[in-house]
Amino acid sequence: MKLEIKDYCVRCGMCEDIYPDLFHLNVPEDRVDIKFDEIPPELEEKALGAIADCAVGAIFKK
Amino acid sequence: MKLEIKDYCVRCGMCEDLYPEVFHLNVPEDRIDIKYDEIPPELEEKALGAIADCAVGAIFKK
Amino acid sequence: MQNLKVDIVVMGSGGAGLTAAVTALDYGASVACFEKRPFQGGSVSNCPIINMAVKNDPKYQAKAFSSIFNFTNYAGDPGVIKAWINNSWRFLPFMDKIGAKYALVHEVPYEEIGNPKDPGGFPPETSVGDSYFLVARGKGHGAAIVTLQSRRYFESHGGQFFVDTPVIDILTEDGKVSGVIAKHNKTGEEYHVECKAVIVATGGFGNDREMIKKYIGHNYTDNDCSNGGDVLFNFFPTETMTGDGHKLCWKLGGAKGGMGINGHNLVPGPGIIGNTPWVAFDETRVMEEQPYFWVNKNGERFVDESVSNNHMAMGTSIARQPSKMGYIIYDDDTREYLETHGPDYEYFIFTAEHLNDIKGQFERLERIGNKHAFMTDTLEELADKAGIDKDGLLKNVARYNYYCDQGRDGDFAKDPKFMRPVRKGPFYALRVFNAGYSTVGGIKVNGRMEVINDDGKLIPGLYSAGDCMVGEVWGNPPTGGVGNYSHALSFGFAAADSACEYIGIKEEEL
Amino acid sequence: MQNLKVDIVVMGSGGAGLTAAVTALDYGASVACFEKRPFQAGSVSNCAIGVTAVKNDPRYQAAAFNSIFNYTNYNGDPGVIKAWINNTWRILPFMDKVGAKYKLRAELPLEKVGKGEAGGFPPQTRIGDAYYMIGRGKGHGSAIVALQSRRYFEAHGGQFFVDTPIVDIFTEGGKVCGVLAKHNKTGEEYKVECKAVIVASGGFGNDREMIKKYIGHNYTDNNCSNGGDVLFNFFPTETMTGDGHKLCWKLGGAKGGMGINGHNLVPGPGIIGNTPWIAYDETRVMEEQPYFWVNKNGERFVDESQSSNHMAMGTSIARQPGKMGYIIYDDDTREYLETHGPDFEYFIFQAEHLHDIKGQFERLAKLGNEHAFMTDTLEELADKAGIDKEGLLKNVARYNYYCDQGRDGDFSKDPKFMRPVRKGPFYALRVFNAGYSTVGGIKVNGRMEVINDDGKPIPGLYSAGDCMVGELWGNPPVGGIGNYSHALGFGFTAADSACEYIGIKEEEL
Repeated sequence: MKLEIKDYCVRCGMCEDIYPDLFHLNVPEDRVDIKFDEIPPELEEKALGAIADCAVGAIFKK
Repeated sequence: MKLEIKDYCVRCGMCEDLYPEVFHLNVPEDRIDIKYDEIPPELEEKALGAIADCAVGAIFKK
Repeated sequence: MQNLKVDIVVMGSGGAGLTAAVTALDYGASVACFEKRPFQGGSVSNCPIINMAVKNDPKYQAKAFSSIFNFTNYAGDPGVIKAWINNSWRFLPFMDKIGAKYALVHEVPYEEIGNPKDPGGFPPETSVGDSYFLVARGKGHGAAIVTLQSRRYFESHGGQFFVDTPVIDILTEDGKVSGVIAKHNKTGEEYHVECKAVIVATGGFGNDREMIKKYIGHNYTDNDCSNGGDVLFNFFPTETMTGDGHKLCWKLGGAKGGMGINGHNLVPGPGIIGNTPWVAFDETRVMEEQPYFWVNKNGERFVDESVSNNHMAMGTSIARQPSKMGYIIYDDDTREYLETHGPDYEYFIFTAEHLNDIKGQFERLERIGNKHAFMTDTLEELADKAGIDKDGLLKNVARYNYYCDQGRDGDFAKDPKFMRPVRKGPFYALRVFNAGYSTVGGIKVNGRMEVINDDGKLIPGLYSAGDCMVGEVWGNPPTGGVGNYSHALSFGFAAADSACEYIGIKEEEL
Repeated sequence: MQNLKVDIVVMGSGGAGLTAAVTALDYGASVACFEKRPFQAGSVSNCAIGVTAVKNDPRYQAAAFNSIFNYTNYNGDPGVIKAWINNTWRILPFMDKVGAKYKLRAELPLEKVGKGEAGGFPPQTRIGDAYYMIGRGKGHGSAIVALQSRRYFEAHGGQFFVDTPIVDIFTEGGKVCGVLAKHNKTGEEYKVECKAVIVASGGFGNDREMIKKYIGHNYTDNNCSNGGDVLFNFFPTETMTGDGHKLCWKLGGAKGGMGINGHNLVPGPGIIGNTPWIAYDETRVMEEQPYFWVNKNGERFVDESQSSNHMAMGTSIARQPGKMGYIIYDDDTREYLETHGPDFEYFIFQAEHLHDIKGQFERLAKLGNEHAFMTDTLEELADKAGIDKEGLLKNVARYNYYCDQGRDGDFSKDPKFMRPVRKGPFYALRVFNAGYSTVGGIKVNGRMEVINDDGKPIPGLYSAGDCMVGELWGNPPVGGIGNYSHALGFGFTAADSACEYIGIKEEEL
């Protein structure tokens, strides 16, 4: 499973707060970095959680 | 009639407000000046008024 | 050179200084009080006629405390607010002790604390205690009697009172206060006084132009507001209030507290204000308090005029306008209304049922050269003569008249019953500035009136009370309407208590 | 270089900027909105979940206006206060229009306007009906409102530029006539001719010099480690540098009142994350309880029943030496919190009971948090936490004396919150002011026109949102003064005034 983040993401960093093993709020670059190109199977459930929890629905399965 | 002003006069200047012909608040010297050594007869009534009106009763007949 | 040794030195003999001196004396301390001017009384020699006292009941005190602390947006120091409120009842036995009379004029029921039915000229949250009239002599004001009687009591009970002798230095030994040096203004005689504690009660710095500009942002001006200044200290005609206590406390490391101006809005210039605020030369004071039409220099309304008799509201609002001035403008219908119906608001010092011959009063003011009262046939002429932006004035008068005709104030939701159009010439206008009675605050203290440094640590033996520290009640004091005689008295009691506890002749009551 | 011509340029796309852009567009103006960051929403991307709306009824509006104007000790600008209050009813139709959902949380009867019970805010500032904005997932509603506003703006002909900050505003004959914007990455320049500019660039939380100079606080990092005393953690960015302030001041705009909006917070690892909604542990709830607070000298400094009032605590902490405060519990109170549960609820984390407080403090110590302390004795606590030992022991004894008497001789605290501090171990949290954003700095009048020191407007220059909201207060207190409805109310007003200025709308008296 691959993830992508749309440009309208508001960089609130909540995805990192809840799923630190998947996301990192890169403040200097002002964007959210996804820690894996391909999401490891054991983290897929968390990825789906992030898609549901995102404040503006900017996280999608690529 | 002569007037004198006791040292506990509070320099509020009300005597000058009410009876400008008789008194002057001398701010630089921080005291009240009586304009006459001897109060002229036509101002005696005002002088008695000042004695009664003074906030701390500091004006006396000498 | 004279050498003296006392327990406590009090610097200044106004409402706070003499109250502290008498209270400390009665605890058994030996006290010397040094007054810079040739007489007692300080700034209360010329004003208060009413005093506030909160009942000595924890329920009343707690409600009064939270009403004030909340109203200061929590910027006030709660310890200082408590010291003011919880000591205000001591005013009554103190007056009996020194032989000064008072009469209860308004009792505040518990449920009306901070929420009065009729707030009158003050913010509702600040009316928290019962009001007592100070019985005065002749045409004077009661506070002058209180300080006179306090001085007489102090001298007759062994207190040493020095006039014309300002304290010029406070001495310390390894960080603790150890004495003062005072010097007679006229003879030059020096007094070296050894003491354990000093209570600084030197009042405001209304005569130090640089301090006013630097710390409060106002420009001191004369009684005519002729030198482009924007605040006048007319109520208290002296040249001696130069912040001596502030400078000495700051020199010893005391921190700077919040500073502001206590006083209220006033039309300056000849024919209007005298030496003391009690003597009315004319009825401008009453006219200026009416809830009608106020504009600033640009001709714009800047306040809901129903607060016109609220000195904090008007003082602070005027201080925010360009050049810190405001204009109240009447048309001829309202002039007639004031002469027939009489004013809507009563000014508590001049109670006038009806105003008389307003036209004649304006003519008189013009004759004696007052530059701040205007009477013109047209608004255009008024704008030119008074220095108001012409199209701003015309635009805003039209807007205001539109709302008057509609019976609603679309701008500041003013009560429609005070909406009087400005239409029929001649027009009457008064230019209003902020008049400082005194400055407030500057010496930072804690709730025990101990002078503290920037780290909140106290300077052992150094205390302060009265106008020079009252800024701590507010944190950042608003302009005007912040003075209250009970501040001076309460802080005087509190400073004496703390100083006597420090020198070990009194236990602290928890 | 690209050349554009529009009626109105909006600088910034936060709550105020997008609201102004959409409102001006709907009046028929051509609008371009330039956003410095790569996305929309500004500081509301990370916080607001509720909004206040005063009924569109003159009686309610007058009561609300008087309450606020009085509460600012008359320092607030009545025109600005009115612009906020009288335009908040427009929030609801606006949200319907952009497609953002909300629900009424609490209606405020007329007699309760400005007189409600205290709770987390001063009673005088509770002046309208409270609405809750429906967020998505675990997020907060205002992020959706901003996103939907952007979508509406772009779908109705608005030109939206991201990553393109405005670097200059031009005037001709003293009137605004255009702006210059420049793309962060491509360097592309946009020369835009326009009749009016609405500056909605928010706070300057990332400009250390401005914070020190104008507000007197020292910016610090999330650990408050460099001796600083205010952290801007809620809104993790480095872009809030007061660009709009600097441009308005350059054009002669006067400086308005400035302050910090945010609230008190225990900093450091394990306690705060990127967004305030995510609780790593229960310190936020523990810090809001009305128990025993002292400053660095060990002295109480507030009636602790104000602990959940962010203005009271923010302003009180800002007045203490080092601008910090400590809340201290003993073991009895620790147990009380775990069994009875907290006395005050923190509206974001509802916790019936707190859990294993000892374990949470041990976890924080393990993570290296320097602001949470657990010690067996008060002496040890003073040493570890940097509190004056003599002051702490003296004041704990004084407080315990009052607890035993059931009365607070110092600050008249409600006796039911008087819990002695006696039985070790002792738990303490060091609390600083956390800035969400700075407020104010651009001086405007009631029409959101930027004015100079003489009160004269600079034709064509308007401002709305955090960058001007200081005028609501005059000299803003610290903390607890933010309200999402400010951004919306001022956004509507700025758009109205600008459209009246360019002549496509009549002023309604």
